[in-house]
Amino acid sequence: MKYQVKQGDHRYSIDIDGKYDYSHASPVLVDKKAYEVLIDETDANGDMRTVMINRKVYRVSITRGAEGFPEEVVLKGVPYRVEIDKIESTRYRPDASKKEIPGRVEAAMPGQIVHLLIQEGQAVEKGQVVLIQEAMKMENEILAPKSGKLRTIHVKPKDLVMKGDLLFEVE
Amino acid sequence: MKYQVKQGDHRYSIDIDGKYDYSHASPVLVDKKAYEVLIDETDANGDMRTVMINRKVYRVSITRGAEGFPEEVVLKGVPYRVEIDKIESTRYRPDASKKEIPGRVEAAMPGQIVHLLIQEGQAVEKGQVVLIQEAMKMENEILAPKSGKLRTIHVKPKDLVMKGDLLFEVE
Amino acid sequence: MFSKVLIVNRGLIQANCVRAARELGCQAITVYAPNDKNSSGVRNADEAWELEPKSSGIPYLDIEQIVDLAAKLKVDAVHPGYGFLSQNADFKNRLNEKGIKLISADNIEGYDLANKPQIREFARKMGIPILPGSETCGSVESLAEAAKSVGYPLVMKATEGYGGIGIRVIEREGELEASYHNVIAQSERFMFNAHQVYLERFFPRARHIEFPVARDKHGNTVVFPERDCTVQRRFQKLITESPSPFLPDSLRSKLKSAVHMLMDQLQVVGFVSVEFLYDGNQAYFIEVNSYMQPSHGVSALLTGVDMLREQIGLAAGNPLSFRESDLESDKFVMGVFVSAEDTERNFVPSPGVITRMHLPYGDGVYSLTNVFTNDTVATFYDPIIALVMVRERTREKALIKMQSALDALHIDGVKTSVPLMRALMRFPEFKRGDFDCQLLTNKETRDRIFENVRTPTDSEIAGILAALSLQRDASKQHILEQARTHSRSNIWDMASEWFSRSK
Amino acid sequence: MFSKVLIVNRGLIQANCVRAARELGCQAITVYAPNDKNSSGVRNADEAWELEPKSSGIPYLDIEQIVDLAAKLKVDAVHPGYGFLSQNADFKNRLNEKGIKLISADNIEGYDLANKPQIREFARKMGIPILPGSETCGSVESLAEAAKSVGYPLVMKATEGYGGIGIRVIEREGELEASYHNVIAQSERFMFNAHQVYLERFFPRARHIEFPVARDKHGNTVVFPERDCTVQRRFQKLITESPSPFLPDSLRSKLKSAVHMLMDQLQVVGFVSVEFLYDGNQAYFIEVNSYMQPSHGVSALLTGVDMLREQIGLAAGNPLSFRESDLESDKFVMGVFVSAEDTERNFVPSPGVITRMHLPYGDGVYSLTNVFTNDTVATFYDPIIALVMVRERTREKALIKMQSALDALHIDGVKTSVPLMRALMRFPEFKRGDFDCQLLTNKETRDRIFENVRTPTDSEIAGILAALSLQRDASKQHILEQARTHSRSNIWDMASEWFSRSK
Repeated sequence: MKYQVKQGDHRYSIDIDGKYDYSHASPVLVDKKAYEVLIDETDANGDMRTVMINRKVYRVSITRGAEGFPEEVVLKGVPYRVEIDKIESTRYRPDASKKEIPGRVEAAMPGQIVHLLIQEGQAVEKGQVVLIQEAMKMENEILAPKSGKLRTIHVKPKDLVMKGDLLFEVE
Repeated sequence: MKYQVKQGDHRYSIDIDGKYDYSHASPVLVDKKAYEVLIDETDANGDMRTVMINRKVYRVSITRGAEGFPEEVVLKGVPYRVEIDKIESTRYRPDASKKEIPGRVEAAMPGQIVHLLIQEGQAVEKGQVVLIQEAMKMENEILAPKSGKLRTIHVKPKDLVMKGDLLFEVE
Repeated sequence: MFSKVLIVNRGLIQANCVRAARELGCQAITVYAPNDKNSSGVRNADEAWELEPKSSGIPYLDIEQIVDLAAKLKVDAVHPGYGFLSQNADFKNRLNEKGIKLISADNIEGYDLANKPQIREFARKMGIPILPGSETCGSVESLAEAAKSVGYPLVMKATEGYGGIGIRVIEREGELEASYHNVIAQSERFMFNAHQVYLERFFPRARHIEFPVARDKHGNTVVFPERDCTVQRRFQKLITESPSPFLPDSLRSKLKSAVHMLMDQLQVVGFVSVEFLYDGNQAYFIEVNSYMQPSHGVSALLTGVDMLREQIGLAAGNPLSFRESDLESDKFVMGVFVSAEDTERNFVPSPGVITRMHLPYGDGVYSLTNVFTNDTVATFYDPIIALVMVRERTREKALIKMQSALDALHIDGVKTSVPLMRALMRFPEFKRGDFDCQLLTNKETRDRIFENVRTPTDSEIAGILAALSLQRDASKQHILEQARTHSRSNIWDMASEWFSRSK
Repeated sequence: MFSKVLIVNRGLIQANCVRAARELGCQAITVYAPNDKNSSGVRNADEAWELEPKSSGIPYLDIEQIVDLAAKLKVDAVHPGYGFLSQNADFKNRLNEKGIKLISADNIEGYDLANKPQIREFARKMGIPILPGSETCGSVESLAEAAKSVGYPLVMKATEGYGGIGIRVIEREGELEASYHNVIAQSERFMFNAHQVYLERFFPRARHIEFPVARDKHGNTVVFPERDCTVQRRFQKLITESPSPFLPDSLRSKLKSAVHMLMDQLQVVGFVSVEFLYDGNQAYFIEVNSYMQPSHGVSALLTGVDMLREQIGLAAGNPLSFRESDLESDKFVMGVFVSAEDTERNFVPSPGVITRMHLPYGDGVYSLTNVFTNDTVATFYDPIIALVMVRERTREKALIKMQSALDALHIDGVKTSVPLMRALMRFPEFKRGDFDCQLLTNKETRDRIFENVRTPTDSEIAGILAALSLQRDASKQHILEQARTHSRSNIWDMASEWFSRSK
């Protein structure tokens, strides 16, 4: 397959054979220049973790956007923005990722709720601080994701929350 | 239950309640002196690995003899011989361990066979070197476990063997 | 020497204090919160006691429980490590009432090293320059009044704050009240009874310089080579260099004299560090810390002094076992604190399980950590998980060595400061010393630090990997790869067999 | 400086050489056997090439394949690390033919540092005392003849042996032939074409003392503080102390002069170590090693010199970057090599998976390792997995520090030398220096070393645990505990569910 990639002002095309051999170092063409690429290790989700490119080992991680397309590639800890413009010669489209429910806010990390700044039923504006959660001595302001009425708050001060716990919902 | 223990010239009795509570630090009596004992961690076989005794953490491992009785206890790396003389107030006896087949010799560690000193069909005496196996630059002499005829040799020089592979059998 | 010492802390400093106490022949007893049971400090102590967690609050701050335990165990002394109760006057008094010594610096009666405005004033009277600032204030009104004479921007600090806790930068009067409530609330959680704050002029374009000092009861004083701890975030240190390559020799000797004088006047006994802000011309005294700081590992590597062991000795009344001239060295040590944080998201903590941790290696590269593969980085505590140090003859060589050390430091499972630190070692402004305490505090600079290490080749490789990840999705082949990669045990095979049967 | 260096080794020395080459700005390329792919050295190299394993033999000894790769990659130099091909003359010649430099010491033409009888003879002619011994022998007959004049017991050594390989102690003539065949066979596997051996009087009651030396092409020579490597097993070092507390100052300066003279006469360029046996009166020269030894980490911590980086610099023709006077130090460093061996069963190797590895910590305690939790200790290579070092002002203090360091070093999954080393640090004969190279070689002494640390309380605890293990069997409760302990993943739950269904 052929991929059109955009990084800032730089545009180039990447060509990966339809029968690409994942089990050996195999060539990938960037504007006709060949890189030898071998996936060494994947993580528990099957995502690439260690890749050997031209005999050099890279630790990598790839972040995808809402559409399931890669947005950021982190190489040895250094982030690179990547935009895949066009995929040629295939009808494949990645699955859209889980649809987000705008208004629902979950804890992004474990921690303790230290302050509620807005009460249930009050109106909030997008970006306003709703509550403060502390983790590892650092206070994190948790913002309203959109303007609206604060329908429910599921936590109170001193509550311990785990990652993914529902904090509050904005109508 | 009550256990009579012998260590060298020292004999003493150990008393563990029949309803001993494994989930909390619980007393074990040694000649009436109480030790608070808590098993912190066990290994994949269920054997004790970390134990807290009188609030001090010990790494332990216990080696059992052919009868299934503990013979050696290693405390923080230091080996202690232990002989359990008598168990009172119970009819329990440990399972005998897997019966050994005298004459069969298996590899005790992975390595490479470097020399065969005796041929199949020859007579060997107990303790005689039958072959030499090398592991991590060290040559290990593998001895005949008893006197008799060397019935079969299952390896040849330069063979790589894994732990547990059958090396030879003495009739 | 003490016969029984209770160590009240967790993590690396707990392990290190247990070690130091045992090397002195003391019985080392420690405490642990239930989740911290499986740690080096607990494993190597002569006794370890579990702290009973209360519904709220951090067990290591539970003065009541800890003092009771210390009394019950009849210990001679308590080592508080750093943070937590290390500067808590109430804790110290409660222990002293029971005849138990807190291992931290003592000084002249009527002064409290933890009370920063008081010590600022003490230094000012001695003629040591201090930053414009206020006395302790206990209300919004008095703060507003004081702020007018200090001038904005300013820094509000909890009077007895420590380790970057209870500090807020304030740009204008409107922010005073909210910040005050914030600082007070945080102080309550970490320091107790600390309803008081003071103000200090905000001095963004300055370096942070500190002098470790040891003084025994006979008045013998040793000032260690200074540490430059300018690279910070949230007023907490991320890099320590010693000695500072940016301090002119003439100013260094002036500051050392001032430190000697201050120690003598305060009649300090024990280990402290005296901190200054240096703006390129003048150095301003800011505070004295009466506990052993995390950066002490850098001084220990530079000087060869076992500072924790010496600190316990001083507390037990021993004389200093070395002189200032013993510390002379032609070496330079740089230490990088590795924190479990997402530097891309403003250093938000990244707790989790470390799935792989490979430390760097090599001549002149030395690391301190008690976090290893399979360990969990907890949520409620300091996110610092390791200190990586290099010892070299010059800062220039040390920078190169730290580059290769950080390249070889490999941590999976949590986000860490390692990539930013790697890039920082290659950042021209950092390399030539053209930076101040604000270096890492804004995202734009952090982006420039990363941009400086991006290459056209790696940029193309990023594109390749993005494309390859899409192609793998398409082929779904990665599901099989995953199975292979993770098939480490028979159990997996059994589960896998079960899956196929249940189809 | 070289632009491309190929590192041909594995493990820690591979990682360390990759680091040193990169710090010098060289492109660091390395090789790996398939099982060694996931190692620090491979991960941090600029390029890594897989060695194709042959049906027999160790890939890192495959001269043909390695020379071809070096030529194909157009490298300027090859770093051999230690062991393997580091002293192999054939390898060096083959590389030189292709215009590639082997990074090891060069010397006057016509002499080969790896040829021990030749260098012994060279030293003898200079008036340096050597042990009674023979020239190189190539047959059992000539050995029997030579043995008569040397006298029993004696040591048979492969002429080009290294790292304790190819050495046998011989008590009587009857053992000569078998030992000869043994040594030859081992030489073939590790050294090629090494059908030659020599004899040396066996000198059991001696200490092993060695001087690291660096000499540049201008003749500048630096002799480092000596290392005392007396504690060994299988003629391989387990403990390194530097400087030696047991060498009288007068003899030290005599030996240093001898070393300077020998270096000048041999016109050495590069890093070597010159080794002696010291019987308490006289020191006898035994050999010169032309490669960087594992113990160099101890010298690096003592002196602050990055020895590997300096070695590459010397090989590239750079002058020495420091003088002998720069190395003066009032510190003492002790290093303990941790080996994956069962010391109770005569140091038989104990390969396997490290299920937990916690390194020691603390001021003055520094470790070098590239083995971490979940890593596998391989079967065919050196069983040394870590070097733990302490830096202190005296040997007495260092012994106490090493005790607490080893107490805190925690390795699960394989048997290691750690418990024996812990006990050794508390063994009176070791503490007062009353020991020789045979200290650990007989089981009776090892038993005494352990017996010295046994206590009546721990003895009773051993009894308790034995009894408790029987009681647990009886209650079978441990099966449930086991399930709980190991239930770390959903997969286990699934497998467990499957088990109960299939019942």
